[in-house]
Amino acid sequence: MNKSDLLAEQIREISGVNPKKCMKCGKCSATCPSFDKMDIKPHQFVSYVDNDDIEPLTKSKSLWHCLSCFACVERCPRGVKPGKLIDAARQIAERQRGGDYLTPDEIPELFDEDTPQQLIVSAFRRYRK
Amino acid sequence: MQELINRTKELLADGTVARVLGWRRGDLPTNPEPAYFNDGESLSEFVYNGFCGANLSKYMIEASELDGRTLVFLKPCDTYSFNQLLKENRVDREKAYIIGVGCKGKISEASLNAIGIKNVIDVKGAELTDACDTLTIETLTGNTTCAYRDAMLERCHVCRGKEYVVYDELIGDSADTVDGDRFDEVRKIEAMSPEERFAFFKAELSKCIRCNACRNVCPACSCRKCVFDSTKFDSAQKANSDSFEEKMFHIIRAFHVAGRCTDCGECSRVCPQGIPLHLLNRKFIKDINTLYGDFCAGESAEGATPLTSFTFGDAEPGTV
Amino acid sequence: MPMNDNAEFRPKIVAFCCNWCSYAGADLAGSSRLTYPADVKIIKVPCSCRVNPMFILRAFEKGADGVIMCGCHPGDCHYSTGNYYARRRMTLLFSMLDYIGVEHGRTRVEWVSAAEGVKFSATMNEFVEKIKSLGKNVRLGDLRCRS
Amino acid sequence: MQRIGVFVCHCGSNIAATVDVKKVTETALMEPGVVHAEDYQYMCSEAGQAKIAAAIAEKNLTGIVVCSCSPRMHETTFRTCAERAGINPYMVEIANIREHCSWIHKDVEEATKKAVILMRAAVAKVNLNTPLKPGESRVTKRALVIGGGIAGIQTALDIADAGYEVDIVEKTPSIGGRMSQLDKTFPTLDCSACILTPKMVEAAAHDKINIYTYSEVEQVSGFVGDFTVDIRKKARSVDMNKCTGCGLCQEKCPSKKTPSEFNRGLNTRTAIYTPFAQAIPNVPVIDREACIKFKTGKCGLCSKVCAAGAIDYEQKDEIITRKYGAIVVATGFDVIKLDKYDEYAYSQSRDVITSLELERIMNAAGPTKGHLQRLSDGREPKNIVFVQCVGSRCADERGKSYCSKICCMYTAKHAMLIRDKYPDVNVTVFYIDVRTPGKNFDEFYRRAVEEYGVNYIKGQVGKVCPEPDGSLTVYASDLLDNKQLRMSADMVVLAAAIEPSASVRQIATMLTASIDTNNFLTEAHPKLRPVESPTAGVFLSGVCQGPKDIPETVAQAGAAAVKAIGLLAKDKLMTNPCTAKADELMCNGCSQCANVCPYGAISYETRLVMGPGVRENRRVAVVNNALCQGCGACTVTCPSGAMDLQGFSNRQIIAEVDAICR
Repeated sequence: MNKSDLLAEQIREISGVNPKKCMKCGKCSATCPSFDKMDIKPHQFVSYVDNDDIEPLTKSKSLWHCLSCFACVERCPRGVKPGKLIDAARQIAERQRGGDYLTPDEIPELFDEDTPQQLIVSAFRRYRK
Repeated sequence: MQELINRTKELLADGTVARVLGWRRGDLPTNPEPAYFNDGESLSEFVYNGFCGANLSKYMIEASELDGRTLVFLKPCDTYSFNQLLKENRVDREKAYIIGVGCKGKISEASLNAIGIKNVIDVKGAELTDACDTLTIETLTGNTTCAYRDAMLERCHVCRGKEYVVYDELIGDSADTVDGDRFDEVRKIEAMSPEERFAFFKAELSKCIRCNACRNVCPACSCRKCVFDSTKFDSAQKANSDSFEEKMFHIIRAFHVAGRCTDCGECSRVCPQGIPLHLLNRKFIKDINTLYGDFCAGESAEGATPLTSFTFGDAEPGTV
Repeated sequence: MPMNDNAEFRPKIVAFCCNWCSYAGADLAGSSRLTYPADVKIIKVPCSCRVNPMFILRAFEKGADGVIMCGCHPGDCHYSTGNYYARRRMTLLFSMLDYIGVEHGRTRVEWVSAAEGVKFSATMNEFVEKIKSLGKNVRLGDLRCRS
Repeated sequence: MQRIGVFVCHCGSNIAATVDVKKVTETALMEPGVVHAEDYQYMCSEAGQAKIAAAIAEKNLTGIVVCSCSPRMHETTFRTCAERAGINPYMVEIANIREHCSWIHKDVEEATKKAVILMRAAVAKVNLNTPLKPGESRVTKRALVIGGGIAGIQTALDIADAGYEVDIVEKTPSIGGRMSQLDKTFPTLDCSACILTPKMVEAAAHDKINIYTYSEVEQVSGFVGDFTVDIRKKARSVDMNKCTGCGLCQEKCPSKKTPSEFNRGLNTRTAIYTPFAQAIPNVPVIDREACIKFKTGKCGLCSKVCAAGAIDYEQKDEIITRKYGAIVVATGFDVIKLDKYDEYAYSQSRDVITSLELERIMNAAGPTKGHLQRLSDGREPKNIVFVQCVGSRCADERGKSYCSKICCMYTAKHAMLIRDKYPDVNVTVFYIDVRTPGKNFDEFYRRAVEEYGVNYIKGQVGKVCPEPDGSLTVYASDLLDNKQLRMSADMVVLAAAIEPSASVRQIATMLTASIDTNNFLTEAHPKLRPVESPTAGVFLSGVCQGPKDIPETVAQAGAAAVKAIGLLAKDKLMTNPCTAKADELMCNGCSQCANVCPYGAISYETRLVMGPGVRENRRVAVVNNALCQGCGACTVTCPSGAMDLQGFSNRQIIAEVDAICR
């Protein structure tokens, strides 16, 4: 297994998503509020993972524009949940940068003015119990 | 007892009944045995006392084939067995003249042994003439006494009641004997760990000698040919040749009478090895009551039994 | 005989399948190539209500480590009501086996329709795992117990 | 002692690749009773069957074991083969070493071991087999069709034309079904009513067809050739014989507020009503829930205006009990409820509609008299968006996993009709895939795109938002352009998934016909017996078996009719010989077995029983072979084992158990 395959496997494992189930309907991208800012669109995330093509994902701007609003997760008719894939890719990108789990005190200094509030709120929602 | 004999003589004399099914004195004073009496004279051997635990209803299967009516004495609990047999078309109501006899709890020598009174020669105080308080027992080692209640069969401590579900006439009073819950013992076993349960039944069932006394006495176990004697299942009795069969025998026997067993307790009473066989039957009764609603075999001579009926929402196997 | 630790324990498992739903479900599992261990051997019966408790005990007597019965889903019995009777019988029988201390997991009932090849295979995989974890069936044999 | 032959099939490589067939063959020869064993490439082939026949003749075989595919596949083949070669067909047993062995195991050694055990079990069983002879039962020459849509009508017409009596039971007040609600049909665009109405009239006029509308099947008993069915004819409150169908009662009825079922609730109807103008029978019914007379006791206007005196408030439900030889299920479909798809705003805006509602809007007899308009304000829409696959192809519990099959084509039809009649209306179709397998189907779809300028966009709609100005904003993907679209529309049409009618579950239970996880009735074989239910004598017509368009439904309706006719044409049926049988020497006559028999096949007789040491009159159980279906419930209820099942006897099953556990 080469590095890219390994990363793809990791993403599948972290997200619990099987990209093979996707029927390429595009419903995820239809209502994504950050669609315009994304270089790789939510529906494309699925095929990138399916093709084990992970590097572009971890370098993608999309990771940092996804609000984790989970509209795509809720509405996906096939249970593929692109939002979870993005989430997983974000985690991998963080790990690659040497990032680790943050303590609560470290968080405030990481915020800048451009961070959308929704992102913060959704992060809390995502990591709630 | 004299009242029973007098009435019996009347019924024999006026031709109402052709014979009488009752108890007569056995080899020992503690084991009266079921017997037919064909005339007033033979009634001299008739007994009815505290040791007459035997349930006579099963003999009515045979008596139903005979000419004329048979007078049979049934205790309250025995009437349930008779009713169940009636439901299964095994006895003929028209051929039976049922005298419901009073019962003040039945005692046994095994119960005496259990409280330490052994080598019994004779017992006084079981004649049912008084309130049945005290027994005076003559033993090889001298006389002793005990409370009547302490010599009672387990089944009488959890007696279902004084009601007769079928009879032609009643003679004698019954006493309240209940001082326990009949499912307590089952609950106790259920509360054990699987290992303890296994050890318990292993110890008990290991005693079985396959004498078939339980089967022969059981009013529900009245097949013309038992499956364990039949070639139809390749399970014909091979005494002790394959010991698994003993366990299989007791589970299957309990299963075959499930929903039909009236909990008369005869199986445990007659077991020469003292195996508490009623615990198997009662487990089924308890499960049936819990899962499918209270059901009392023999209470009615009509209707389906729990195993020949169902509801759409029954519990799933393995969930209980 | 003590178990050889190196040799993998291969249980003997008898599966009673009704002709109309579960046997067909097993066929579907086969034609869909959904594997399950070869330890499972299927006996075809017309309906789950044909399964006599005698058969189940007989299997244990002859050395089976687990017995599973599969039938049509309640309400879908080909004979309309057969599985309802089977359900009561097996509920009581299994409860009794549990009562005398035989491990609960050695017996199982599962309703499998003709369309549920996936369920059939998954059930058998699960059941075999369960039996493997319980090990060889000694209790039912041991009750015979010449002490 | 039996003389058994064991025949091991390679099934090409299907079996032989995983099972060492030679080893199975060799081992077979060591089994008790086996005098012959051989293997062959394809046992079911003519050459394979010839080998079996030859071995029977040469070795004087009395029983046969074929180790091959599932008995559901070729048991009949091998039984017929054995019968031709002169031994009883029930002396044949199959060891299923394909579906239950070679196909699911990979290791050759393991699979071979299992195959040997399965072979042993089959040999052990055959050792105890006895020749069985099928009984005979009568066939009632009358068919019942449940459902009066196009499927039911076509099946009834075909059966009736063959000369057999047919009854149609329809739960609504008129036959016609879903097709009567449609405006035009694809791919020819002819008017649905124009082609359906003549069929309805033909069915009503046919002297062999009897129609029970406003009726439901209440109870079914019996079996193939001899079903007994109770039909509940609900009280119509109108005398069918007196009513002239003048319609005056409906004009005068003051209760006008009930949503019209026929128009999908888009408008209302009166309490006394016929669902639509061409209804058959053209006799109204009184909806007692809505009728003022039934609710308050006052009114009675319809009775006053009815010159024929047909109104009968006292009418009661009637139960009709009839015998049938065959039953055809044609219960059709409904559109799924959309409450779980609120992102499409179906519950929030009247301008978001289903395709079936659009069908009524487009229809000249519909709530808008055929004029395309918004239901909210009556304006003609300028931009219409069609959303495909709403609830179809859905992996979660919100929708259905299957493709509803008809939506792509009817959407193309709708788009085309709208563009044709209203050329300035923009029509956009959001699709995931356009599926057009069918004669002239793709050509039809291409015409919509190329000639009618319908805008097809690949991508699903994510949500629909009703705006304060009454318009609808549609958020969607354009996957080919990799764009997110935000589009304003006046009307959104949802291609909602179709599902079997809710009543089918109950009917399937009554018929003991099996249904799948989606409530579609299961066919006896998905490829080779697609119009028969596994339950003998029950046939499937139309969407109750799976999604279909009209031509397919009509074709299947005809096929179901042919199967029913094939059954009705027989005078007698051979019955399954694997029936229960009581050993009268052992029977207690305890009556328990009759309690569990679903067919009432067990009765009790007092008769002279003779056996070793026995000669007496006893009450014993007697099984009626024509009624017994061989489930075996009685055999387990019988404590003594007097009741046994032929072909699956206690000893046979125990022999199998022993062989497997050996």
